[in-house]
Order: sequence, then structure tokens, then C-alpha cells
Amino acid sequence: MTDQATTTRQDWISDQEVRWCPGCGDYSILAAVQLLLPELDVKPENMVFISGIGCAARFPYYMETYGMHSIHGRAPAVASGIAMANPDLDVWVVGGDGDMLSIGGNHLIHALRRNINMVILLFNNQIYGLTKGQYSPTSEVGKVTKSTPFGSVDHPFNPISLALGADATFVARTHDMDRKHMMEIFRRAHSHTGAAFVEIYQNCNVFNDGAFSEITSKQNRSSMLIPLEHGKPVRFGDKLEKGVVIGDEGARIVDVADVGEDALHVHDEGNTNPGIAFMLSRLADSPHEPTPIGVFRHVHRPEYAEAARHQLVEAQERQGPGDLQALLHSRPTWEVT
Amino acid sequence: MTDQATTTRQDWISDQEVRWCPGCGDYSILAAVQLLLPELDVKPENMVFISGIGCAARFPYYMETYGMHSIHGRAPAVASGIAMANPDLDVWVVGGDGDMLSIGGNHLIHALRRNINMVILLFNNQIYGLTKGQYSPTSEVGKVTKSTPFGSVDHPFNPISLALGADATFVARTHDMDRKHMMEIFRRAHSHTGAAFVEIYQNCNVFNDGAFSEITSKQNRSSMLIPLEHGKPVRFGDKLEKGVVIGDEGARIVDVADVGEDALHVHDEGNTNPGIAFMLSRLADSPHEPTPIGVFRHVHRPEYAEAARHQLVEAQERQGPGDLQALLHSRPTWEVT
Amino acid sequence: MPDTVLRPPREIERVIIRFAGDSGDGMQLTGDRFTSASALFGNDVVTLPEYPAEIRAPAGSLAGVSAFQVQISEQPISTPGDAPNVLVAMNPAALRVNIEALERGGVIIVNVDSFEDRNLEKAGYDDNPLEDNSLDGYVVYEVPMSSLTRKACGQLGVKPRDAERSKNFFALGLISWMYTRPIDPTLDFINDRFEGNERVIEANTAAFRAGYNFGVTTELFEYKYTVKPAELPAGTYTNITGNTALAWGIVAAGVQAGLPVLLGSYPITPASDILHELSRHKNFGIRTMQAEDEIAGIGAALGASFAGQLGFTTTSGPGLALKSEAMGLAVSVELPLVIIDIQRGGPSTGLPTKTEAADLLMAMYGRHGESPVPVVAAHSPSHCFWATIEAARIALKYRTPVLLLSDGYLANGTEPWRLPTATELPDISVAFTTSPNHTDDDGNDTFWPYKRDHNLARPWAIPGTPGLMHRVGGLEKEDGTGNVSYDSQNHEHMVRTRAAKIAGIAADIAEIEVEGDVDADLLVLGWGSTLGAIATAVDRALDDGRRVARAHVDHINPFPRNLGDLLSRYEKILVPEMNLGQLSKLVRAEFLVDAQSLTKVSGQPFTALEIEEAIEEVLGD
Amino acid sequence: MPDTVLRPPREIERVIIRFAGDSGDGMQLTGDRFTSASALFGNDVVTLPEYPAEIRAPAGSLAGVSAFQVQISEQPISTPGDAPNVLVAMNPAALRVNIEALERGGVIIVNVDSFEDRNLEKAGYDDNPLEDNSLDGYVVYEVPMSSLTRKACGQLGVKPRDAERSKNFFALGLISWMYTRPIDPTLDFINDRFEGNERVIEANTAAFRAGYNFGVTTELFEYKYTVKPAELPAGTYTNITGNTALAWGIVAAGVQAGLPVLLGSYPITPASDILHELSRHKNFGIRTMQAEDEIAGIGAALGASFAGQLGFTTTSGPGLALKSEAMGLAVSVELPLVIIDIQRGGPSTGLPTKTEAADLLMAMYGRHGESPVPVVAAHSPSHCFWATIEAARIALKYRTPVLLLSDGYLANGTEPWRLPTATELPDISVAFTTSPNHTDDDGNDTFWPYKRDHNLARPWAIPGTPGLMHRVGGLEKEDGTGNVSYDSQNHEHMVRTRAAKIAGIAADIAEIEVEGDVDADLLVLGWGSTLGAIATAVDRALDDGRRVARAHVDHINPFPRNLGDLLSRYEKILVPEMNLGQLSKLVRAEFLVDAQSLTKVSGQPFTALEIEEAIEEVLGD
Ligand SMILES: Cc1ncc(C[n+]2csc(CCOP(=O)(O)OP(=O)(O)O)c2C)c(N)n1
Ligand SMILES: Cc1ncc(C[n+]2csc(CCOP(=O)(O)OP(=O)(O)O)c2C)c(N)n1
Ligand code: SF4
Ligand code: SF4
Ligand SMILES: [Mg+2]
Ligand SMILES: [Mg+2]
Repeated sequence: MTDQATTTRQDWISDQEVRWCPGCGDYSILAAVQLLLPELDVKPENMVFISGIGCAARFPYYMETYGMHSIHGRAPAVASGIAMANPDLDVWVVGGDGDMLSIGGNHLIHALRRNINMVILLFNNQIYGLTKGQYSPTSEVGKVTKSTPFGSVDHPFNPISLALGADATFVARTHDMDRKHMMEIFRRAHSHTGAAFVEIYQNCNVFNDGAFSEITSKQNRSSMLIPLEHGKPVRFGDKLEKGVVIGDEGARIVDVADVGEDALHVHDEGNTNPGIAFMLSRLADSPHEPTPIGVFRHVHRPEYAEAARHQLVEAQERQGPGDLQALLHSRPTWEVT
Repeated sequence: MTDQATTTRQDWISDQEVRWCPGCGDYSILAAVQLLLPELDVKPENMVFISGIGCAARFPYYMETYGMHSIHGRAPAVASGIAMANPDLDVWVVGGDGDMLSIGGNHLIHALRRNINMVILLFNNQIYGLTKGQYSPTSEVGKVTKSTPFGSVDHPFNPISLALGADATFVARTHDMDRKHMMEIFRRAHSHTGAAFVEIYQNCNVFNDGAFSEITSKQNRSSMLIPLEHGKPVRFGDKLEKGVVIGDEGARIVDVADVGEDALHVHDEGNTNPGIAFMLSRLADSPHEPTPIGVFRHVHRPEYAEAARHQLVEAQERQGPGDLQALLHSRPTWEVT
Repeated sequence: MPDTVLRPPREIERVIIRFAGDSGDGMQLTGDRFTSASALFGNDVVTLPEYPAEIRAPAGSLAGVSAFQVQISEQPISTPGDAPNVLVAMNPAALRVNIEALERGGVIIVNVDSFEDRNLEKAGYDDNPLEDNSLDGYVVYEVPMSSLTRKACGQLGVKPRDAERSKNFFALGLISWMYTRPIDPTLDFINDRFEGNERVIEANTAAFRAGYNFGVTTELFEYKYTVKPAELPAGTYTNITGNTALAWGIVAAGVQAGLPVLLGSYPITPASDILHELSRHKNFGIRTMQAEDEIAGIGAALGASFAGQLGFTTTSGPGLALKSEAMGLAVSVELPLVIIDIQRGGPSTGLPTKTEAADLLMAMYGRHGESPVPVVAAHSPSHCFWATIEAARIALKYRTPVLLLSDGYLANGTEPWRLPTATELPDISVAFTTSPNHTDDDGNDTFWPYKRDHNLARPWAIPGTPGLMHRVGGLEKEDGTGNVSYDSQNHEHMVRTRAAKIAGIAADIAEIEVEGDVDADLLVLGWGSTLGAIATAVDRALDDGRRVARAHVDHINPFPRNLGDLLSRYEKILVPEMNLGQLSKLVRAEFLVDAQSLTKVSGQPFTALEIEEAIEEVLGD
Repeated sequence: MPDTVLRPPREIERVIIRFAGDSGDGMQLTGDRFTSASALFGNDVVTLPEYPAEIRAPAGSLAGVSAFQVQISEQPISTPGDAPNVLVAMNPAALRVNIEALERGGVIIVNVDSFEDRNLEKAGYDDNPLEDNSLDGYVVYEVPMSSLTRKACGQLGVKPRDAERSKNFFALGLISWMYTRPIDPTLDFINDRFEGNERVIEANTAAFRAGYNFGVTTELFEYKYTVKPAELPAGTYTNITGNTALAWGIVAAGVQAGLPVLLGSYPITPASDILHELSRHKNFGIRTMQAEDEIAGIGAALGASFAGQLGFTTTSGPGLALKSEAMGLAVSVELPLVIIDIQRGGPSTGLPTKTEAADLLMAMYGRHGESPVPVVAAHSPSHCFWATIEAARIALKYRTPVLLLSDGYLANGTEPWRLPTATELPDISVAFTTSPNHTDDDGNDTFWPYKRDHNLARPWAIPGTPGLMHRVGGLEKEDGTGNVSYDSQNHEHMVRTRAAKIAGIAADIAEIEVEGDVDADLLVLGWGSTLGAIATAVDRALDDGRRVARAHVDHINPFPRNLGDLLSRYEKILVPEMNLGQLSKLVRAEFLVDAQSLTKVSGQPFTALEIEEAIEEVLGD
């Protein structure tokens, strides 16, 4: 199987029974990944999935690849070590909004600024699933959960803004109701050299059902999702009657009829300045308003593991390969006879 | 002393000998704070300085206030507890770029998103001082330090961008060479309700001397610092010949003569959309180009501790003050006689 | 509902019933209701719930089995019992997972409707166990619960799929009949719990009555039973889990200390419920902060303590590991703080929903440097209340972080608790320092934050107090002044003083008491949640004429001052523990006694039988 | 430089010199140079540097004093000596801080220029100690080092302020003359170190010669001394600090394992130098990652181990506390990993620049659940090299995280080290698993990640290996398959198996050996950096005719297999420790022997005298 250049979906399915709740959005994300991989030129033995703890973080068990279900919040750190150790590996990090934005927020932003080669899939269900329903750093203010019976009082993160604030080189958003879109975004993320951050709106039908349905349900999508496509004006709506313009106040939604097509912002994911991408990320503060999806940013910057490896090569070229005896004798020595 | 409404600088100086290296920028920041406080209507006993570990983090010892020199990276967390416990206290957090952006990055961004009432002073010297000179998450790529003898390979954070990405409500930058500017910014930060984030460019003359001198030295300031002033066009240069415009590519520096005064961006710190502030934060990637200083953002959003307290008041109004016996009997009971 | 079984109910002293089904089947609710009804009836009751680790494992799978065991008794009891006498199995997987625990010859009541091919296969049965004689040693009752429930509800117009959801109430009705339980409490409960949802109330009521009537009318069952009320000390009782008792203990500690409480916590099984419970009691002035992680949780709690509140933080093993460094800070700044660890199966993520008591040595030593903290352990669900107040008392009086240990078994298990009256609760309040406590060489009054009282506790002067401004921190401090000091002798003095402060608490805690045969050769020494199993085992051994004593340590650091003496009086010491021998290590090191370990690390509490057998083995004959 | 002192140098066996001055005075460099020159000359040398905690405390203050003690000897020695014989004090603060340590009657050489009012005041002297007879018991030499240096340099046109910077070389020159040290190594050093900066080379050289000549020409000093070369085993020697030896040990472990090394680390005193040193050796294929915190550091190292590299992480106490949870994961996933803790004064931030050995119990037990890890301790600067290789050997062979303990004293102290040849280094390589290791029920070849070898180690199959894809994690795993398992019996089995694996290492490590009087009544048992002081003390006691033996444990978990036996042979056991008795607790619990503690927690290593006195006390007379 693994010697052939091509794989089938079946090759990526491990023998472990999938144990998410029936109806959980995690299933469709898993399917999207398992359907995509056969389309890429990758081998299961070179693929490593690393996760922290949470429902989402069970992901690696279901993949017939190498994997580690590590500890809560630390997946980006473990994955960094793997990416540094072996450039031939395809390292994917999977985790929930609690795992990667609450306890693990720091490792996430540092992996992003370092631009270390890995695909990071953030399953954002705006809730703690595995611990049975507490609010998360992406839950909306006022959220009533087990730990906030009178409503939460803290303002949530906008994960796309946070990633851009950390100067991530690849930043995208997709959702669990659109397999094709997920596959396309994952494909793009995989092709990126560096840290590719993908936020996936994921429905937890047990503890936060319908959190995204206002924007992701079939009937609402065209009016509530704003697809970002490189080189194209940003438009949406049933008849593409809405669009986005950038002004002195930020990005805002307009009727195309009011401003004219030419005034629309033309999306440039390769803009080295993340300012516009950041503005786009602020179009929606919560999944109850028209929300951009797609690739916000995709730029090139030296990759950390490669740069580190490069220093090793340079050192060898400069100093020759390591010679232990020479090292031991590198400080002043004397002989006793 | 502390009974009087007014204080003098002397009232804010503790009896502990200041032990930073001679010439360290920390001295002037300490002086700025100790000079400012007498101008504010505050009492030493209501003032609490919390820090982590690092040279900067020694700050509380030198203030004749309450204070805790906690552990590396955790000051925002400890300060959060204090701010929640007692709204009458003025809580200040002080730390270095290692303390608050490396090990403590997560607590920082969470304090900012929660908007919990405290002034956060980040002493950014782009180096680890206390541990004698390793690079930090704000050091430029290629930095040669003890831990990176062949140059660092990771891309630094832009602290202002990061704070804006975390949706901070007050974000400002100042530097240790301009006492007046520092005092003004600290005053503004102090008057803010919520988390006020202030990045201070601070010279570590022992391990990273002159890191900011290209922009902060007296002779360079006018051409290299871009003052942000609310309601005013963003201009700088000896003769204010330069200005900033916002365009479809982001913010950029122009010759005023080329674009005309009216095209200049008029700074609005109260813009609820942080997009423009973010763009301004990207004007300079390092302190070797013209760099904005001043207040990037200052908006109102409910403060966390106050919102939490409000829930207590509401609960008491709804349920009456807590009655322990009633609580104990709140589940089904039965009598044994 | 007249009873057509002619024979009067047989009186039995106790019965152990285990309800088992798919996680979706509502077995926890069923068990809980049966328990409450029995408690209200006056029995002594102890429970042991068991959840699967997955939120919702696939229906019908072995991983998805959820169970709830309860012992009801006319005698005071302290465990949920060893082997169940009765197993209610709602599907083949539930039977398969639980059959091993059932006593030989015990009663099995199955929902026969669920024993069809698909479910049998999911449970890994090649043949239907109801048909292949594999259950020959047991008394098996096959009850078509699903279909009978559907029928009962169908009359109300409930759709079959929805009706099926009520089948746990059918089972509850049947068992309620079988053990002559009062039915009103359950009917009331249904009305309360599902208020506003008439359809569900009707369906559940119908199912419950159908189950009850099934017992009444069919002749399937030979007997019904009754368990008389237990003779418990007079008082008002409630049935309580350890986590609720602990949360209430936190509330009570705040009230009895006269201080607002701040809980800084991060969710983790099996501790989260404490956060949940406390967050409902804001009218007590309790602040709960769901922090970004465990370190922030303890950091915020310590900050609150610095500001003059009573800081708590709750967690389980992985979270406690993360708090290590901050606990060291709390030791150094000497502020009151209670850290609560609800232990679960380890190492690492381990078995999150199973119990274990293997964090003891981490509690003792899991910090760098010499960093002593008092350690208190709860020994039963209701004791979680008292242990919490005790931990807070020590924290406040000695200005020290205190570690309180509970475990998953106590957390979710229940027992009837005689509610204390206001006067039974200790006053644990302490005074803040509000004026200078020292006169300097020049005769000026000044404040020394590290000038200690006779308990070696330092003053607690909180921000907002004029004139007492001071700084604390994790660097070593000069004795008295609290200024940073790198002086050798001062450090030596401070390290030893901090140790002496904690050791000195021994004078301020209860002596340990021996139960059983005081003059026996063998002492069974326990800590934590093993109390019930040990007490039962020792009682049984005594009943069998064995000479055995027992003692239980609730304070592990420092130990009760008479513990050494006590241990020296017994030739043999047996220490049952849900770890590989951690308390045993401590007493061996401290008292040089040859304590023998009885260890169990299966995620399950000890049964009394296991301890009884170990006692027999040690005693020989 | 002809010597005008007529008398020939007096031969002495050893001398202990302490150089002390302001942090800005370059005392570390001076001490280091004197040490190197002496080592090159053939003496045995052991050093003890002491830094202030502040980067640069105010000049002239007590807090700013930096000192460097060195013992040079013609006999093999193992400590920097107890009380210095000679104190070089560059300013009043240095005198004040260090005078207490000096032997009664010892020599004090002061830079008299610095004894002016401002400096005296900063040092807290009311009167000038050089004038108030307070130094009467000592031999005091007042040397105007600043002015003489200024003069010597002035001739080269160096500005007085700059010249003053060279005064440490004046002191070095003077002491070099006094102890008849060769001067060429120092002149060479100056040329090397300051290459490219001619001005500085000239100034330092001039100052050094001026100091030397001051000894030669003035008649201030009655004698000069010489210490003959020591008789050390033949070989090539270098003078090495513990941290350098440790870093080289990491390099060597990688070479001897045939694996690339990844160090994931976060800077912290006194461990940072290991990161610094390793980051210079990239040509060995060593990756060093300065992580965002300690957790990321160990996380990355574990990731590298998973990917087939040799993962290391270095830290000190506060960082080790933070790594607790991740170490538990490493225990659970059973991958090779070496965690290195350079202990410092605690608790909390404590005394970052001072030594202590109080993290032992945290190393043993600082993780939740039953989470055993091997613990190895280094006992001298050069032993840090060997202990690192040994830790890596165990980690690789048994697929386990291993904790290696060193401390601030070893880290910065030096000793001459006979460099090993290539053949003296062990081969610690292990093989990756590259093909299926199991046949399933259907006869198919498959890979079981938790099928163990005879050492109970699981296979190490790394990403990139076709056909062996598998997942590991922190949840409990089924024996063999490694699939997640919540089964009770499996958990019990796995907990005990992990414990057995670590315990089994006892068969694979050296037995502990006794030195001294094997048949004595008293055994002095040590671990870690106390070795030198213990050995010296025991030797002296033996010289005094005392009957005493000693043994030193380098493996603390598991203990050497003969330790119990050994301990049982001695009536009395004394355990000197730089903590409050941690090893003592372990041996008492394990072997039920009445080990007595001798404890010191002052941030300073033991002196041999302290141990000698304790031996005397225990032995009585
Ligand atoms: C150190 C630690 N703290 C807490 C937990 C408990 N815990 C497990 S998963 C989780 C959060 C789950 O939420 P999220 O990451 O959003 O994942 P989801 O379940 O929603 O997919 C928590 C708090 C843990 N396992 N370890
Ligand atoms: C848990 C922990 N890790 C590491 C350290 C060591 N440490 C102390 S301060 C510091 C960084 C100092 O840099 P920064 O925060 O930028 O402060 P500065 O000294 O530059 O003001 C480090 C790594 C520590 N004290 N605690
Ligand atoms: S709890 Fe929510 S996120 Fe977790 S498996 Fe169930 S539906 Fe999915
Ligand atoms: S090391 Fe740098 S930051 Fe620290 S006190 Fe000295 S000059 Fe200031
Ligand atoms: Mg989630
Ligand atoms: Mg810094």
C-alpha cells in the first residue's frame, strides 16, 4: 500500500472505531482530510498528526499515519520538534478552540511567528466538548454554559485576527458543512511552506448545536459567507449583490449597486502587509453576520526548521563534520605523564 | 503621607536600592512613573505593582506601593485575581519582552481580550537581560546572542500587532528616551478602564545597547518617530514633510507634498474597528524605520472584573445574600429522628 | 397500585444493585433516582457511578457502557458494596461489561428487546448469552422493556422512537416495585425535572408506572424485597456527592472566614463540577474565574489572596502538575490558598473518568526546592465538606498554600449526609494586619511583612491598607523585613523556618484515633477514599473474630502528632492504597515501621473483600 | 623577570585563594586564569565561583560582590577547600562579604586605593577596617593596585579610567608571582582573548607584569610559595566546568548513539550555559531550539524523540516544575528523552545563582499518577560528562525519560579532567524497529507499538518507516497493541509494567562501591556534588584514625542493586545533603535503615570540615 505513489481513502482510515458523538462536525472534517490525501502525492508513513486533548484532539487515532495524542495545549510544541527533526515529514496539528486558544494559545502564536512547517487545523466549536460543555475563548459574550450559568463575561478571540497579529504566513477559514471548500483549503494549507493556520467552524451538536448554522446552513451560505478568492473582487449574496470595500474606517460591506463594481476590494492573499487581511478578519465579530471564508493570507517567509537546518549545513561546511575528540581537546589542555 | 490627597515623587520611592545596571533604560521608566503618580489622584496604598521575572520585573521593589514579584510570565494572571478581588485597587503589571511575550504570551493576550482592569507595561529591550543575553521573541532575525551564536532564525512578534490581534482596547507605544511622552502615555493608560497595553522601547545597554537609538536618539526622533495623535493627520519629519496614508495595500508613508495634506490619514484612536490601528502597527517592522508611537487604539468595552462583580450584585438582588443553611438544605432532604 | 404477588416482601438487610446501559440510556439518572428514593425512605445508601470516557461512544458499543452501582442498607454502610446482587442490563454490551462484577448466583434483569443481532455483534458476542447457557449460574429475568415502554407511551400518542427514551424509567419502576420503594418521590422528580415539557413528563410517568405494574402483575418474579430504614443519627439528611460537598465546603469556608471567595480554575474531569456548582452561588459573593489554563487559575487565586480574599483553585492530576511552580511561589510569599486535586487515573492523561489516589507524593514533593505544604485528604463524599473547611482553616491561620486531595470515586459517589447546623461549623476567621508591627532602630513604627506570630505565620496586610505598603516575591527574603536577601545564613534560617511552620501545625490538628481491636497485632492504616472499604473489611474481620484495628489519616502533612506512637504499638501495619504504595513510603521513611502495602491501580476503588482477604493473609491463621 | 626576593620559594602542599571584588572588577576572569595557569602547571585544582544575582548591582555595594575561590594542590583534591588561606579583596565590600570565610590568621591582600570614604560607606563600614585594628588576627598586605595599574598603563597612553579596568590583571600578576606560577600561559591568554584590540592587550599585559614585578621588587612580601605538580593519572587534561562537561556529554551521547540531537530549552540560571555551549556545535548536527517556555522546550524534545532523534531538555528548578506534566506524557508514550535539572536555591525563584540540591524528591515524584522515571545524579564537574552519557544510555535502551540532576556548584565549578579517548566511550546506539513485530490472529504481520522486549522496552519505530504507522498518546494504552484502553485490568497491568521496567534497570547499572574503612561502623552516604567534601572529610577522618566508610549513589532511581545490602552492614549511616534530608527519606523508606541527615541549605556547598565534624559527632569518642 504505502509503497505505491497513490493511495485510496481506505488507506488513511485506521482500525480504530471513531468515537465522536453521532452528528458531530468532526466527522466531516475527518472525511475531508481522508478524501483529500489520496489526491496529494503523499505517503502515510511520512504523515504525522499531532494533537492535544479534546474531542477534536482524538483525530490522530483515526488516521492510518504516525501520530501523537499529546497533552492539552502542547501539540504545536511537540509538532515543532518533529518538524525540526525530519523535513521529509508532513506534520499536521489538530486541536479545539480550548486546546489551541486557551491553554495552548502561546504555543500557537509562537509556532505561527516562527513559521515552522506544519498545517494547523483549529476545530472551533466555540465550546469545550470533551469536558462536557464549558465556554471557550471563542464563545460569545453572555454564553450560558455549565461554568457560566449567568452568562460568560469575557470577550472572545477572533482567531483569524489573532493569527494575523502573530504574523502568520498562511491564514484561512473554512467550515464543516462544505466538504469541497474544506478540501480546497486543506490542499492549499498543505502546499504552503511554513505554518498554515486553518480555522474550521465545527458544529458540536451536543453542547453548542447550531452555533454556526446562521452562516453555514445551505440556505444561508450565499448571503452569509463571504468567499475570499485571490485576485477577485470580494463579493457575495445570492446574486453577488453585496461586496466589500476598504476605507478609512476599515473594511465594510456595501451594496455593489451603490458603489459600483470597481470600488470593490480585490483580494490579494499575497499582500506582504497583513493589514488588509486583518481588516477582512474584522468584517464579522461572530458567526451571526456575513463572515469571510477562504484564504486571508498566503505569503512567503523563511521557514524556521529549514533555516535551522541550513545553519547545521553551514556549520559543517565551515567547521567540517563534528569531531568529538577535537571538541574535547578544544580548550587548553596539558599532559600528565 | 498616605492620608493626604497629594503625594510627592519621594512618596513613591521605596527604601530598596535600585539595582539595575548603570545606564539601563529601566531607570528612566521608573522615574517617569514616580514622577507621574503625584500628578494623579491616587494613594500609594491603593496601588499594586505585579511583575514576573526579569530585569524589568524588579520594578515593584522600587515602588513604595503594594507589590508582588511573582514568577516568570505569570504576572497578568496574578494581577487578574487582584483586579477581580478589589476594584478600588490600581493594578499595574510590569515585565520584559521575554516575560510577557515568550513564556507569558498567553496570559497577556487573555488579559487583553478579557479587558481586565490593569495597566500593562511591556519593557521591550529585544533581549533577555536578567539571564545575561539570549535573544527574545522581539529580537530581529539574525540576532547573534549567547544562545544564537550564528544568528537567530525566528521572525519576531510585533507586540502592537499582537495586542490588536487579541482585541486589546488600549494599545500604545512609547520609549525610554522621552520622559514626557512616557508620562503622557502612562497617564492615558491609567485613565483607561480595562486592560491598557503599553509597549516601551527600552535600552538594555549591557546586552543590546542601542537597539532603538536609530529612532529614539534626540537627533533622529523627528524623522524616525511617527507620533499618533487623536484627531490629527499623521505627520512627521523635521518639517512635518512626511505623512501616512491608508490605501488598498495597507498604511504607507508618503511625502506630504506628493499627496496633499487632505489625503493624510487622520488618526482616530476610538475607531471600534481595530483594522486601521493594525495597519499603522505594520508601518515599521523593526526600530530601524520610521515607527509610530503614541496611542494606537483606545476604545470602550465592558471590563471583565466589573462585569463579574455585576453578576454578584445581580445574584444577590435576585436570590438575596447567600444563606449557608439554605444552601445546605437546597437539595432533597429527609429527617431521621 | 395493589400488589398481586401474594407473599409479603422479604426483609433483607442490604442490597447492591448495578444499573448498566448505553451512555444514551440514562442509567446515571436511573441510579440516582433509585438512590434518592431509598435515601428519602431512610436507608443508608452509597453509590458508585461509572461513566465512559467518550462523550458519546457509538451506541451499543462496549466503550459506551455507563453504569451506576448503589448499595442500600438498613445498617450504616460506607461503600457501594463489593459484588452487586442485582444487575440491570439494558443491552448486550452492558451485560458483557458488568457480568464479571456480579456475585455468583446473582440476579440479572435484561432488556431482552435489545438482544438482537446488531447489538450482540457490537458487544462482541458470537452467540446470544441469553440462549447459550452461559448465564446458567445466575437468575435471569428477561423483560421486554423497550416494547413495553413503547406500548405504554404509544397510548399517549408518543412516537415509538421518543417513547424508547423513557425505557430507563420502566426499569426504575420495575426495580422500585421489586424493592418496595416509595413511588411518589420519583413521580415528583419527573414533574420537577421536566417541567414545561408535558410530553416528556407523561411519557416518563407512563413508563415508570408500566415498569412498576409489570412487577405487580406478572408472575415472573417470585419475591419482592424490602430494606428497612437504617438507624442513623438523628438529623436532617441529604444525599450528596463529594464534589457538591466540596463546593459547599468552599462556600462555607468563605462564610466562616468572613471573606469573599475567588475560585480560579480550568475545567478538567473529574474536578469541573466544583467549578460548575460554585459558579451558581454568586450571591455568596463568590467569584469564579474560568482561567485560560491551570497556571492562570492558581495565579488569579493567589492574586485574590494577596488582595485579601480567600483563594481556591481546583483541578485534577495533569492540572496539578502545571500548578507546581506557582505553588512554590505561594509557599514563598506565604499567603493563604487552597489547592484542590480530584485525583484520577494516571500517569499523563491516563484514565480521566476513573479513580486513583496516586497524586499523594506529588502533593508532598512536586515542587522544586524545599517547599513544604500541608496536605489534607477527604475520606468520604460528605467529608469533602469538612476537609475543605479544615484546609481553609490551616491556610488562613498559617498563611500557607494547602493541598486538599479527593478522588474520582469520592467526587461522583454519594452518601447520605447529616447536615450540620450553623453552630457546628468552626469560626476560621483571621484578622488582617492594619497597623505597623515593628519598631525600627530609630524608634519609628514600621511594617515588617515577614515578622512572624507564635504560629510562625507572617502578617497578612492587604492592599488598600494605608501605611503598610510592602512587596513580596519568590526570591529569598530577609527574615522580618521581607527584603530580598541573598545571604547564606538567612536562607538557611528561612528554609528551616518555613519547614518548622508547617511541621508545627501538628499541634493544631486532631490526634488520630484507632477503631476496632485496639490491642490487635495488625493495624490497617488508610487515607482518602479507602475509608469505606477498610472500615467494612475490618468490621467483617472483627465479626469473624479476627484481632485487627484500623486508623485513618486525614492530615498527611504534617501527620497527626500521635501517629508515630500509634504505629509503634502494632507489630504489623497494612496500608491499602489506590496507588503503588505512596502513604506507605511516607510512614516508612518517617517512623521506620515496616508498613506493608496493599495496592490497587485499576481505576476502581477497593472492595471490602479485597481488604478483608489481605487482612486474612497478613494475620495467617 | 629576575626575582629579588632572596629566599627560595617555600614549598607548600596546597593553597586556597579567594579573589573578590566588584562584579565589574573581573574577578571571575582573574580566578579562572589563575586556575588555568595552575592546572597547566600540573596542580590539581578545584574552583568555586560566586556571582551576584543582579546583572550589575551598584558598584561598590555588598550585593555587587563577585568572588572566585580556587584550591590548588600537589595532592589530588576534590573540593575548592574550606576556609581560604588568602583573600584578595579589590574593595571594602569584597572584604566585608568574604572576611568571615577566611581562615583565622590568613592573608589578606587589599587594593588599598579603593578604601576611601565612599566605598567604605557603600560597604557599610563606619571605620576603615584597615585602620581600626579589626583585622589584627590576619596578615594584611595593602597594595595600591589601582594607582599602580594606572601608572603602568599610563605609560602606554591609556586613559586612567580605562587603565583602571586592568587592575584585575595586576592582582593576577601579583598572585602569580607569589605562588610561582608560570606567566606565559597568561600572556598568551591575553593575546588570544583580546585579539584585535591591541590597546587592551597592551594595558592588560602591562598591568599583569606590573603586578608580578611588584612582588618581585617590593619587600612587602616575606615569602613566595610554590605548589608542586600533583601526581595525577597519566593523560591529557583540561580544566572543565560541570556545564561544559554536560554539554559535551550531550554531544558525545549523540555521537555514541549515532543519532542527531535536539535540545529544546528555555534559558534559566544556572542551566543556560549548556544551551549556549551546545548552540555552538551545530556541525555535530545538533539542533538547539530556544523555545517560548519550558513546556515547549520539553515538548519539542519529545517530538524530536518521536521522530527518531535524541531529545534533551535542560533547565533548573522552576522550569522542571513546569515540565512535570509533559514528563508524565513521556512516561506514558515511552520514548527516550533526557531531562536535565541544574538545581539552584529554592523554593520558587529562591536564590538563582546559589547552589542547592533540593529537587531530588521532585525528580522522583513530581508527576501525577504512578509515573516512574530513572534518576541519575552527577557528582563532580567532569562526571557531568559521564552522567549525561549514562542518562542517554538508559533513556535509549529503555525508551524512557530520564532525569539527570546537577547543581549550581557543579555547573560553574571546575576541576581538571583527564580527557577520555574514543575507545573509552560506550556505544549507546539502539536499533529502530523497521518491520512488523507481531502476527495477528489471522496470521497477518502487524506492528504492535507496545509489545515489549526483554527489558520491557517498547519498539521505537519512527515516522518515515513504511508499514509501521501507529499512534501514541497519554491515555492508557492496551498492552501490546497500544490502542486506547479503559480496561481496569489492563491499566493495573500497565502501571505495574511501567514500574517494573524502571525497577529492572537496577540490573543494568554499576553496583555501588564502598571506600575507606569497609568494616567501619559508620557509613557516609552521599549523592551529587557533595562527593568532594565527603571524600575529603572521610579521608581526613581516616587519617585521624577514625573508622569510617563512604559510598556515593549516582543512580537514585533505581538504586544500585547492592545498596540495601550495603546499608545493612553499617550500624550508623550519615547522609550529608544540600537539602533538608531528601535522599535520607528515600533510603529510610526503601531499606528501613535509620539514616541520619546532615543538612545544609545555605546556597553554599558543604565544606569538608562540616562533614568531618559531623562524623566526629556521630562517632563520639
Ligand atoms: C492540563 C489539562 N487541563 C485540562 C484538561 C481537561 N480538558 C480536556 S479537553 C479540554 C477542552 C476541550 O475543548 P476544546 O479544546 O475546544 O476541544 P473540543 O472538545 O471542543 O473539541 C479540557 C479543558 C486536560 N486534559 N489537561
Ligand atoms: C520558569 C522560569 N523560567 C526561566 C527563568 C529564567 N529567566 C528569568 S528572567 C528571564 C527572561 C528575561 O528577559 P525579559 O523578560 O525580556 O526581561 P529583561 O531582563 O530583559 O528585563 C528568564 C528566561 C525563570 N526565572 N523562571
Ligand atoms: S461533545 Fe461535541 S465536539 Fe465532542 S464529539 Fe460530541 S458533538 Fe463532537
Ligand atoms: S541587563 Fe540590561 S535590562 Fe537588565 S538591568 Fe542591565 S542594562 Fe538593564
Ligand atoms: Mg471546542
Ligand atoms: Mg527583555
